Amino acid sequence: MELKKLVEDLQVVDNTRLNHRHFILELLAPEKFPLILPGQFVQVLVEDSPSTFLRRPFSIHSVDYQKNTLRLLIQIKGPGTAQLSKLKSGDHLNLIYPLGNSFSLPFTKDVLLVGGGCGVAPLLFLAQFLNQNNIHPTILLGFRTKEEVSEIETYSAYGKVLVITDDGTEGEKGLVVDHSIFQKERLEFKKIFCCGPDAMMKAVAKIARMHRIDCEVSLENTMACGFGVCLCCITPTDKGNERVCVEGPVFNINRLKWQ
Amino acid sequence: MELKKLVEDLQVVDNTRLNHRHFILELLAPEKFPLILPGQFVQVLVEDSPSTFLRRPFSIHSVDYQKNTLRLLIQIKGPGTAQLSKLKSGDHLNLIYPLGNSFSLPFTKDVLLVGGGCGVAPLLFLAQFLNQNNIHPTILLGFRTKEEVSEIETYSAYGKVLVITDDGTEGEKGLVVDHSIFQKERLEFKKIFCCGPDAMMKAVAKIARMHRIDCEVSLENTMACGFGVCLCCITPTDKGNERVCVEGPVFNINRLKWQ
Amino acid sequence: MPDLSIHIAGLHFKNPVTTASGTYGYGDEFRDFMDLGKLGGIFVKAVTGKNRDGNAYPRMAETPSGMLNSVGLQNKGVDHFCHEIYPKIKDFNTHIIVNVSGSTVEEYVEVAERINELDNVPAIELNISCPNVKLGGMAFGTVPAMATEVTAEVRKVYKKVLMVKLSPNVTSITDLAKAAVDGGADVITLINTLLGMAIDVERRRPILSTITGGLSGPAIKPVALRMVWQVHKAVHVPIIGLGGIMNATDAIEFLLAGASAVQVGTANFIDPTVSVKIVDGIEAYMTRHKVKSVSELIGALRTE
Amino acid sequence: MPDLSIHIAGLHFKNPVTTASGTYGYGDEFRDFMDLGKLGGIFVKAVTGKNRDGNAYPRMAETPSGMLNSVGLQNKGVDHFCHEIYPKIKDFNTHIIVNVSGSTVEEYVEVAERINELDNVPAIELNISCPNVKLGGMAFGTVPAMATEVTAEVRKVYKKVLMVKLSPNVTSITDLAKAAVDGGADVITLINTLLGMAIDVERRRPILSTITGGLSGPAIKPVALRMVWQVHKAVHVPIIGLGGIMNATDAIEFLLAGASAVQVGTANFIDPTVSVKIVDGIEAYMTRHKVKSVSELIGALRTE
Ligand SMILES: Cc1cc2nc3c(=O)[nH]c(=O)nc-3n(C[C@H](O)[C@H](O)[C@H](O)COP(=O)(O)OP(=O)(O)OC[C@H]3O[C@@H](n4cnc5c(N)ncnc54)[C@H](O)[C@@H]3O)c2cc1C
Ligand SMILES: Cc1cc2nc3c(=O)[nH]c(=O)nc-3n(C[C@H](O)[C@H](O)[C@H](O)COP(=O)(O)OP(=O)(O)OC[C@H]3O[C@@H](n4cnc5c(N)ncnc54)[C@H](O)[C@@H]3O)c2cc1C
Ligand SMILES: Cc1cc2nc3c(=O)[nH]c(=O)nc-3n(C[C@H](O)[C@H](O)[C@H](O)COP(=O)(O)O)c2cc1C
Ligand SMILES: Cc1cc2nc3c(=O)[nH]c(=O)nc-3n(C[C@H](O)[C@H](O)[C@H](O)COP(=O)(O)O)c2cc1C
Ligand code: FES
Ligand code: FES
Repeated sequence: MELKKLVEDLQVVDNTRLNHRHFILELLAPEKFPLILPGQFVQVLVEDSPSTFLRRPFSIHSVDYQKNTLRLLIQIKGPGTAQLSKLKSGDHLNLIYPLGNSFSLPFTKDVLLVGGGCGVAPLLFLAQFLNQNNIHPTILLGFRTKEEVSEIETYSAYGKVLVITDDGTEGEKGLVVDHSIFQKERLEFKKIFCCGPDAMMKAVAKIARMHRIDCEVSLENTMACGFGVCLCCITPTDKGNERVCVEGPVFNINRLKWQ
Repeated sequence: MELKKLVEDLQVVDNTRLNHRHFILELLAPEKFPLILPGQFVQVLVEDSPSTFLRRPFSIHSVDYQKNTLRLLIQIKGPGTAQLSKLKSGDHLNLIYPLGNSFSLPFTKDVLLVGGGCGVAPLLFLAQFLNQNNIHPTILLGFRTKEEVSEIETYSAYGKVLVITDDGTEGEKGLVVDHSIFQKERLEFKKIFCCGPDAMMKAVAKIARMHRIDCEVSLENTMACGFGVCLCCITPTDKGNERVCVEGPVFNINRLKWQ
Repeated sequence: MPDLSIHIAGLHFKNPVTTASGTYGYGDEFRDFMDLGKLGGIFVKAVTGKNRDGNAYPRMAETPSGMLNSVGLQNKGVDHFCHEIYPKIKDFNTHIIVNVSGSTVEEYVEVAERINELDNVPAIELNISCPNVKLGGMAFGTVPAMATEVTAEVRKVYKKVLMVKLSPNVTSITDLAKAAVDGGADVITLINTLLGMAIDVERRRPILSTITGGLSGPAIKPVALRMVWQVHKAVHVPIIGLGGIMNATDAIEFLLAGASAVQVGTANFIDPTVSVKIVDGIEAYMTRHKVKSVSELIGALRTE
Repeated sequence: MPDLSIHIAGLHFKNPVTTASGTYGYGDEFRDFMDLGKLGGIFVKAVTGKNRDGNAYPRMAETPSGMLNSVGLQNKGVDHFCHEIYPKIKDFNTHIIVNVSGSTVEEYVEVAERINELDNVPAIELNISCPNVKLGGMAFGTVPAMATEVTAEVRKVYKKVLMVKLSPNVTSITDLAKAAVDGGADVITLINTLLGMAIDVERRRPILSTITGGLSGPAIKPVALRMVWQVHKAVHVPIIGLGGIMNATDAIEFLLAGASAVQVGTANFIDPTVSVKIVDGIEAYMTRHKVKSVSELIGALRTE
């Protein structure tokens, strides 16, 4: 498998609604996948939507090299995601993929994955990847409420899953950083991978720094191209303004200008 | 029934494909129709089509006041009509209707209707209207080729139908003005109603003038609003620039500046 | 209930939503669709000194998220307006504002003087995007000195609220706005259409009979918002903002950028009831954001 | 087979399709998607005298049929370009043209002089939409005398094909084009982005960190076509046209309006292979319309 970006029409083989705001698209590629790494994303062309001019970026939720399918976990936010939620099996979707860098393979087995909202998307693929390398991470997932908690069994195959909801209707109650695993004096993890809203990632990064735990986060950003040519998606790093779509979306928090 | 214009969501109850370029939409109104006259048209909002910003005008092909449905006969030309061709029963379509003036009730029974291409659309409704007034017109319909000839039985219920095709694969061969009924020294008609491409209408108008037959044509035009406020759809008449969407689409040829 | 009413140059508007000249006829055509009394005001089609036939067909081309028009000020002249149209519309339960156009300073002055006599027209909007025939077609709205002159001459004869509508086809919109204010404008309207062109590649011809025409619709909204923002910072008279407003969100963007009221233009063609929906949408936004008076939104963009 | 090749200011292009500065990186990123050798040329990202970090995040806002950007000339400076980038791209099988930017006349001249030494760069494109820091931020591209001056100074040191790219944010694009030609421009590129703005009403903030930014995409195509047409009638140097080109039809519109070649910009983000499709589409159109050489299409709009 080579590292190559493609522009390709993939076929929708399944569209599963998880709850009123989330759905999973399963997409079949016409040719054998190139190598895809955990943390990478795709740029989706939303057709027949008058208000979506640019493509929409989504993390790769999981990859099945045997079936040649990949899955996207999508939260309905605006016109683009609303249009995608209506796709049916047999429809086609144009993707540019795989894009961006990836989470790195850690030098430890004490790994924690932290995801919130649709930021859980890349963590499933990462957990699978870690398993292949004999790492069984702890996976802490934050949701708004019970109704949105989903795929717990899927994640459980790859590690120990902890759940926290904003309203306490399932698992512990509060934001992910309120979870009891963070309340100890010494945390048992040597590496944290985190993806979610900015505020959540910053809070997790703060804990990681406090406990001197190595931590990688997957940033969101407004993207025009997604493959490095427009310079619209930059984030300030120790090397100046870097592109989230090429040098990221995954950054080690030490490289970011988060205080 | 009052004369009032509406902006309304109608429900698609049927979408019948006639051939590779033409289809008929049957639309059900939520409330009782206002009075609709033959020659009037609707302005359709094409949703989910990135390249159709403005509404699309279509003649009313027929009206069923009992069922509260109207039908549109549409030819696929560009993105708007292509999108409409995909509508399914149960979908909704937003219409502004009924718009424009109408064909006039003639003072004679010797009436000829001439239609070409998708210009046949308003003639069915007109034929029904004439029948209600005890007029059984001759209906001359021009098509490109046999495959596009359609609804002949439907029209036959209202008058004598003559067909001509460009390639002679059905009926006579040639353009509508080549039809044998026009080749006589004295024509038997006292009124002609005509709808079709500009060139066709001008050719029919020429014959009408030559034989001093009263003639009304339904003009096409590029429309932004369809209800008289933008002044984009004018045609020069004996009263200056008039709006095709309000003072038309039906004009007596004597009023037009066609040589 | 939030208060949507607003004062502009001393004139009270029940809400900040009005309709743009040339896109709303004389209001009459919309009475089947909506209650005109729900609007802050109606800007009627341009009125000139004499009858004008406008440009030849075709006058319209659809473009990405917009349209081009080259109607060319078709109207029956100020006499016809005063005698035939005004009596029919003067009692609408909303402000009727006349868009005044001309090709010479004298023509603007003549029309303004006549409209000044109409009791139920509380304001005029000078459309200075027209070419000045005496000065070889250069538009009044592109040269600051000309904008000042035509505004000042009209100001001498026009006693009520004087609005000046600017063309966006200029290097510095703030210079033009200042020039109009120098001439005595009470209010600045922004923006008229951008000059554009469309081509039919199959026929290798321009689509419009006039080759170029005016671009309107959502495509121009970013430019319009920018100009409202620039002028809001540069002059101290109220601004009426327009350009591509399709819904309440768009309208609120213009208020935040500094407009005291908005006009809805091309959107009326797509949904003739859209202006009322915009009024309702602004009210809903204000309720949701606990904004008591719409005046709190004007120029309230946070840029620190 | 129709002949798509064209000469522009003596330079031979295998076809009239090139890619726009700032939307194609240095070409490299597109090699996974397409064969760069299929293009007439590549206009690489702006190069300035020194390293520039560009503007703060957010730099992008989506708008109806377009987008705003405020990248702000982020690049590592001309030294880095000559030593690190040029060696990697100099053997691409297509013309590499460098977009030269600056904040002072001296900076433009310095960059042009350095690029002049690069054998495999046959032309530069002066991006005169940048603000002149010495003259208080007024852009070089909005004042004719300034456009002439910067072009003339660069002309003195730059020996190959000199293209000047104009900003559309002016009252008279023909005045600017004439000014650039007076300064010695061999080719005029039209258009850069329109100045626009976008607002987030929920947060009551501008979306861009810089408040205003450059509008590109199909929304601006009518304005771009109009300017190409106007300049084509006013000056006698070749024009490279761009602004909202998404497909071959759009590109042909620009050729008919008077452009000798086109640049594909924002469309590259949506379909990175679109430029090749445009080459093929122009060829198909020429075959269908029996046009032997693409030069027959240039300015071939029928307006009689
Ligand atoms: C690298 C990357 C990976 C992503 N992965 C996923 C994923 O796996 N699943 C998922 O559901 N979403 C993901 N997103 C976010 C997703 O791209 C947006 O939600 C989507 O583009 C919204 O499109 P829309 O047309 O529905 O809404 P829009 O109308 O475009 O946006 C709705 C709201 O969301 C905000 N928004 C839109 N795009 C972004 C963005 N990129 N960053 C921050 N705010 C934004 C807008 O400001 C607006 O307020 C990812 C984004 C990036 C950059
Ligand atoms: C009063 C009126 C009644 C009509 N009735 C019917 C009808 O009953 N059935 C039907 O199929 N069509 C009818 N038309 C034509 C129909 O409106 C157009 O075919 C349709 O708008 C094309 O939309 P589109 O998006 O598919 O194609 P577009 O991309 O908009 O156009 C495709 C091609 O058709 C041309 N075109 C588009 N609209 C018009 C127009 N209004 N006049 C002339 N040329 C045009 C364009 O220039 C272009 O070359 C009518 C038009 C008018 C004005
Ligand atoms: C068909 C049409 C006719 C217009 N006629 C006039 C006019 O007579 N006077 C005027 O000042 N503006 C006229 N305009 C410009 C509009 O009032 C408005 O400034 C412009 O369309 C931008 O707003 P919008 O994008 O909301 O339509 C016209 C616009 C259109 C589309
Ligand atoms: C993200 C982005 C960055 C750009 N950077 C530059 C630049 O560095 N130099 C320049 O001359 N133009 C730059 N432009 C302008 C484009 O080259 C082009 O003139 C403009 O986008 C209009 O064309 P389009 O609509 O096809 O994109 C940039 C445009 C975009 C969208
Ligand atoms: S989105 Fe274009 S460089 Fe990252
Ligand atoms: S289409 Fe607007 S007046 Fe006829």
